[in-house]
Amino acid sequence: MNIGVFVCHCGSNIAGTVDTEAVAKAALEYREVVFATDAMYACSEPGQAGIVEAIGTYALDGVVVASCTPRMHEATFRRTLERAGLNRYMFEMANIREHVSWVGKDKAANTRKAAELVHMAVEKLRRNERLQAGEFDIAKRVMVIGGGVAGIQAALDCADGGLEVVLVEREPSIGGKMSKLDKTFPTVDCSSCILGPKMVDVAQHPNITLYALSEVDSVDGFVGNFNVTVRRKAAYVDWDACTGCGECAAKCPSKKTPDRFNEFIGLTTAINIPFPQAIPKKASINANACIKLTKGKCGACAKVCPTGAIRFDQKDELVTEKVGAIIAATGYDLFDFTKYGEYGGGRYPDVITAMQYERLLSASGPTEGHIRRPSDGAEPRDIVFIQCVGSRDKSIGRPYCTGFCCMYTAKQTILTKDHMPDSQSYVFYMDIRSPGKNYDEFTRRAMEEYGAKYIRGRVSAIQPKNGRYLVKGADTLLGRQVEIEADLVVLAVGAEAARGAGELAEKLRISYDPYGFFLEGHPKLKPVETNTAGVYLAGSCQGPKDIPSSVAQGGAAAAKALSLLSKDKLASDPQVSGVKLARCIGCGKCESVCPFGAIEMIEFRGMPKASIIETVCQGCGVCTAACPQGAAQLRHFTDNQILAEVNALCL
Amino acid sequence: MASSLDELKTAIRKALPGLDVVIAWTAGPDALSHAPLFITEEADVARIEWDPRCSQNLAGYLPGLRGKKAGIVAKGCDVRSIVELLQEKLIDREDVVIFGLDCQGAVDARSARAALGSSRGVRDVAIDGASVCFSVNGEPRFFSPGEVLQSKCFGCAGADAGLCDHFAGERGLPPQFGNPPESTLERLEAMDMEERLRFWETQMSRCIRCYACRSACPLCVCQDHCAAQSREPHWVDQTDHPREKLMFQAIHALHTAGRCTECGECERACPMGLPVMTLKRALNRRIKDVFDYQAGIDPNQTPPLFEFREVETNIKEREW
Amino acid sequence: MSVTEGKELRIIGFLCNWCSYAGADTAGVGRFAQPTDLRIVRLPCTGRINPLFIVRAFMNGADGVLVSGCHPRDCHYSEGNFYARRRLETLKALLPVIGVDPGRFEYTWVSASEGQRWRSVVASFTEQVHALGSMPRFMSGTSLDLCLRPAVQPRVF
Amino acid sequence: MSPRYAYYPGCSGLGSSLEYDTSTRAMCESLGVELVDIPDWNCCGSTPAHAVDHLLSACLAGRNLEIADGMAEERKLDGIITPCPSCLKNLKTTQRSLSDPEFRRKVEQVLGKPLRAGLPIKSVLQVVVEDLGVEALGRLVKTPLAGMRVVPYYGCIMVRPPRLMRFDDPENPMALDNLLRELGAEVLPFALKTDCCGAALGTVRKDVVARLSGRILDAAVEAGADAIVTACPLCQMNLDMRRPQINRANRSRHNLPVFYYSQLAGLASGQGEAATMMDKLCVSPRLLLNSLAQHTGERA
Repeated sequence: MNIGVFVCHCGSNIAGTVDTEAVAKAALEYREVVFATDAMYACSEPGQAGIVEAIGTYALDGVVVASCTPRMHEATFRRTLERAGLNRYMFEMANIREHVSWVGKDKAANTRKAAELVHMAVEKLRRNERLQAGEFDIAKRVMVIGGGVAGIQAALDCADGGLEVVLVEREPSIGGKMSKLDKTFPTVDCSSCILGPKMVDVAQHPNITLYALSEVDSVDGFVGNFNVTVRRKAAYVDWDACTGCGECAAKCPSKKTPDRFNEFIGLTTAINIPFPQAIPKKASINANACIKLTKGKCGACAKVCPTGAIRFDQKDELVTEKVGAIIAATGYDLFDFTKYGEYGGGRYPDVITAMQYERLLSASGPTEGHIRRPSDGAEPRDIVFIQCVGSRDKSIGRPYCTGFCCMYTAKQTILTKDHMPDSQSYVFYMDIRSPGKNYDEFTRRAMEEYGAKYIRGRVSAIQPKNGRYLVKGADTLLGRQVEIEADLVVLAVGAEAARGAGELAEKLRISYDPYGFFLEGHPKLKPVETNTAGVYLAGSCQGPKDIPSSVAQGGAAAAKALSLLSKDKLASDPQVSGVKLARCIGCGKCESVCPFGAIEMIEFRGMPKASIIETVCQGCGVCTAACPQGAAQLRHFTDNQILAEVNALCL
Repeated sequence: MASSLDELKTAIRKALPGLDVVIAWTAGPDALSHAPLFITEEADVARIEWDPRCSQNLAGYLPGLRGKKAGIVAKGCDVRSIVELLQEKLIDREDVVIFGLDCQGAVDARSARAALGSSRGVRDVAIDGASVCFSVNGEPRFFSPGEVLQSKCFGCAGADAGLCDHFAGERGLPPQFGNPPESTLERLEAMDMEERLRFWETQMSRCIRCYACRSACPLCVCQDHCAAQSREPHWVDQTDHPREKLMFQAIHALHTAGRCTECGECERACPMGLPVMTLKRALNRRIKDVFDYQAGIDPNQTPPLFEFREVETNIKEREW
Repeated sequence: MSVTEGKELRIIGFLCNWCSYAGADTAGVGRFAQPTDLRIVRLPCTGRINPLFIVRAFMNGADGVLVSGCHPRDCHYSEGNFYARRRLETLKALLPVIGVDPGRFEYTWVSASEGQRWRSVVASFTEQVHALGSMPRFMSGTSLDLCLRPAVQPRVF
Repeated sequence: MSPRYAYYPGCSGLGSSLEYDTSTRAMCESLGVELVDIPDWNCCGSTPAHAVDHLLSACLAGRNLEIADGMAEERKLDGIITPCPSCLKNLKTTQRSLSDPEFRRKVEQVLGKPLRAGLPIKSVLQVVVEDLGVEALGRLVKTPLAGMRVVPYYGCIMVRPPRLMRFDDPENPMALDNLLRELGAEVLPFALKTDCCGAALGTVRKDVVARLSGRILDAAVEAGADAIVTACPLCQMNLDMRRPQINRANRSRHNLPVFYYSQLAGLASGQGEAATMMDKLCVSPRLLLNSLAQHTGERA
């Protein structure tokens, strides 16, 4: 084997603390290395051209690049090798930047370490095999989990692109948080007017199957061939028969059911259609509130339903869908502000969340757009808005900035003034975060044109006083305490991961951060991908986002799914396990530990043997470590390759 | 034990027509340990021996007989190996007929030879409560159990007769001999780290790499495909160095971790008398502590390294 | 260029690609200075680690071995680290019996975002190994050479 | 075995809040908590010491800790307790700052003795609520405070700073609420339960105390309370003794009595007004106590 070694300077990133020339010189001493050099930027066009040229000149059949982490540029250099006619797997990287030059201060020690890492890479490369990717068939269908604005956008884009889409929504209607908003910033246009048509498009699109009131139960399979089992929860209504006429809700005697859609500040009936624009426009029964389902008597809805759609005996139903890609768009939930004792911990009726306030502002809300205090129904005059409730606060485990609260608070102060010209809004803020198109102008308008009084500081306590609330806080710009008497306090509660996000991530086998938001493949370069091939992210499930960003990410995820499924077959990663039948004694230990069920026991010449289903194998190597004979070997990470690295280091 | 032997023979005679082979013990070339006997016809049954010299664990022959109907005579400890083989589906329960026996203890031929000075003239061995009696040229010679029995006989839990298809002799607990003699593991634990390394260096320098330990092990089912003698993967170097020999012992220990029943075959078979069961014993102790698991008890269990719990109650992970 | 030049010891890290290797990268990107002794072997998953790699490393004269993977439940392959945890816990019983101080081997979990934690793991582990000094090496030469050394009296236990 | 604690009464316990100290001792006795007075104790330094010099403050508090530690083993003490939140805060702060070895060395140098400072330090209230449980107090009740509408006032430092005090919810503590309810009183929600009364500023900035304490009194009246119940000698003094000052400054006419919780505990368990030293209060509780007696009589 002829091996070439390229030691990258990465400008001064590596060369600053590693003697790259000395590393290249040392590499020439390693077995089968016929060429070694240092290069300014190995990944640059001239850098890659140098590698291609050396492969030709020195008849190299393997290349080691010592530069940054393989997680950055392994794919880049593999393509370089392919351009020069080599197999992409005849390549190894030594990470001498993130693991050496950036973390070690002693140049001599760094240089030694870099040279040894190159030695390890050379020894591994000497045992690399020319692996070839296989091909497998794929299902040209996409599942979108979550029907908020991000999921809707992703579903529509995929469906317009010709893919069959299965859209799964947990609530009885799609629309997500956006459907609860009155207006949107910074244009102050009506939220349901711009979302509504998209929701209708979902309902009418021939390529979209919508499962509302449904959740993902389990996920098997792999990119191109996922089998997702969806639990369609009982609505107690046959949705095929239901016309959405609303007769049932009009007759339902259980009229004091807390209204989930209205954030529990209004009441609804046990059977209901959550809001007028709901998609699907179908009634469903809240089993905890329904008199028939809890006490066995009533059935008023069944009597009035013109199509006889009520089914009190309906059960959850499991359906399995085969899809090639999955887009997770499960959104976010709102922070539970009752953790803040200083804001009353939920004891004061007129201290409400911004989303509740949004429902008060909305013409379709419980007050039909009139701002009324929940306690006594009076119109408030002085309203205090408190920002960063559950954001940027380490003490309650929410150190991150939700990012959109500054904007919606500004919007709400403007709407407040529009609704009640005599009102006065006060906003306690930490910093105003308004880095978007027309965003900062918008917050300035709230202050300058709409007279919202912005006070930079935190609130220390809210105390009831004479039927109003005394809001005590600090004005850190003036350096003094302030006290404001308010009729209503609106808390800009931050976003947190949707309930059940962690469980869903585990089903999808994707990672999530400590707060439950799904982890993207790379924070900059793979913002909608995940580390599980074929699973993409859209919207706030990946981190709090405003509407434009969610829509953009929904579209981006759709583009990723479309490009993945534009092919008829997918190439399988050849870095999977393989069983040497001659060595296998058929003990089945590998089969018992495989996390993916990728190993089946077959009979070969009358003997039991293990066999890898290559399209199912994900390449973890658990089987290789379990096989006592070493018959199962994870390609590209074989026992001998790893032993070679160990031996290179310390023999 | 004489009556057990008769019972056993009767049972085997009765079962033999339905079986391809029955494995038992018979007098072999060594007067201190009996040899395996493969019975295919009734005439062989008369040659069966049953006394404390039946030390060898015959379970190791079973995987090789897979596909045949095999009977096996087994002491309580041997049954544990059979359970382990069943657990790993290396033998089929319906093809195996187990003839259990009421063992009183088994002789460790090496120590017995050392105690007696020679194995010549030994005619019979019997265990009588607290002492072991060898009849040598007609003269009885008495030894304490610690001098001449296998270490596993101390604290023996006896045969789980429930697993046996036939059982000859008295059911119930075997004799208890009190504390076992000090083990190599205990001796090692009194040493510092470097002394331990040097201990193995010395021991392993005597290893002749015959792999008898492996061949005797009832759970070393890889046999011809042993990782120790392969270049793909190349775990062990063929140089004659104690390091490589100890590496093999580590491989053996880790491959049998959670599976080894401490039957002692590896040490019994070692021609150099090396304490090769020590590593396995150390691993078993840990597996008992951490996973509350003992090999060879329940045929329906999974060995601990082939399953996991999301929350491992006994594992204390290091906090950095 | 021997690693023992200066004051370095031989420490090998076996890291999973998805969490800990990425965590080590994060530490690098954050320029979190670390001792230079550690050499990292990149693996797809801690479940790929045969405990024998670690035994092999010590037999070959490593002074310390550090394994790090995804936190339990965060495994990229969902279960690999659970198997690894059991295998490595078992290994802990073997090492001291063959003369490897328990302090020379540790396993831990570091996620891709825990650059700081990685730095402190490397620093503490390196310090721990340095406190134990270099690992006693096997004698050079073959078994025969050893047997002929007068100091060694083979004993039968 | 009954709990046994080193008892640190604090200076006010011998003077301005004698009724707090006396009733606390009586309450502990009836609950079976044995108090061992720290012999030759000295002032914890109060607010002035730590405002001027941390070392001085630590030495003053540290000496008391040292004495208590010295007898801990022999007397089998479970910890150190004090009724006064301010003393408590000083003792606990000192205990914590002694974990810095350099600072500890300085303190030991001044005191001329090595310090252990290992005994747990708690307020009497915390021991009653957390260790014994308010039900234990409830079992002693003979004449419940039925019909008495009270607001509990904790003051600012009984539960704060939370990481130092480690007692109850720092924003909405409920210890006193639950305790008083157990005594039979009607406990009203009180939003200002942890607000500041003005504390030691009463001597130098009477206006501040008048404003802050005035606010607490206003809120208590608005809530409909018959009395304020406190667990802090300084709070009690500001709200009670300085009442004429407050009323004068705010042009208010508040006449709510301000009790210590231990006084009410004594009263409910039948110790009588004299034993609980009700006559020590500046704002007379006479009317309230009369109506309480009448109420109890009616029921009987």
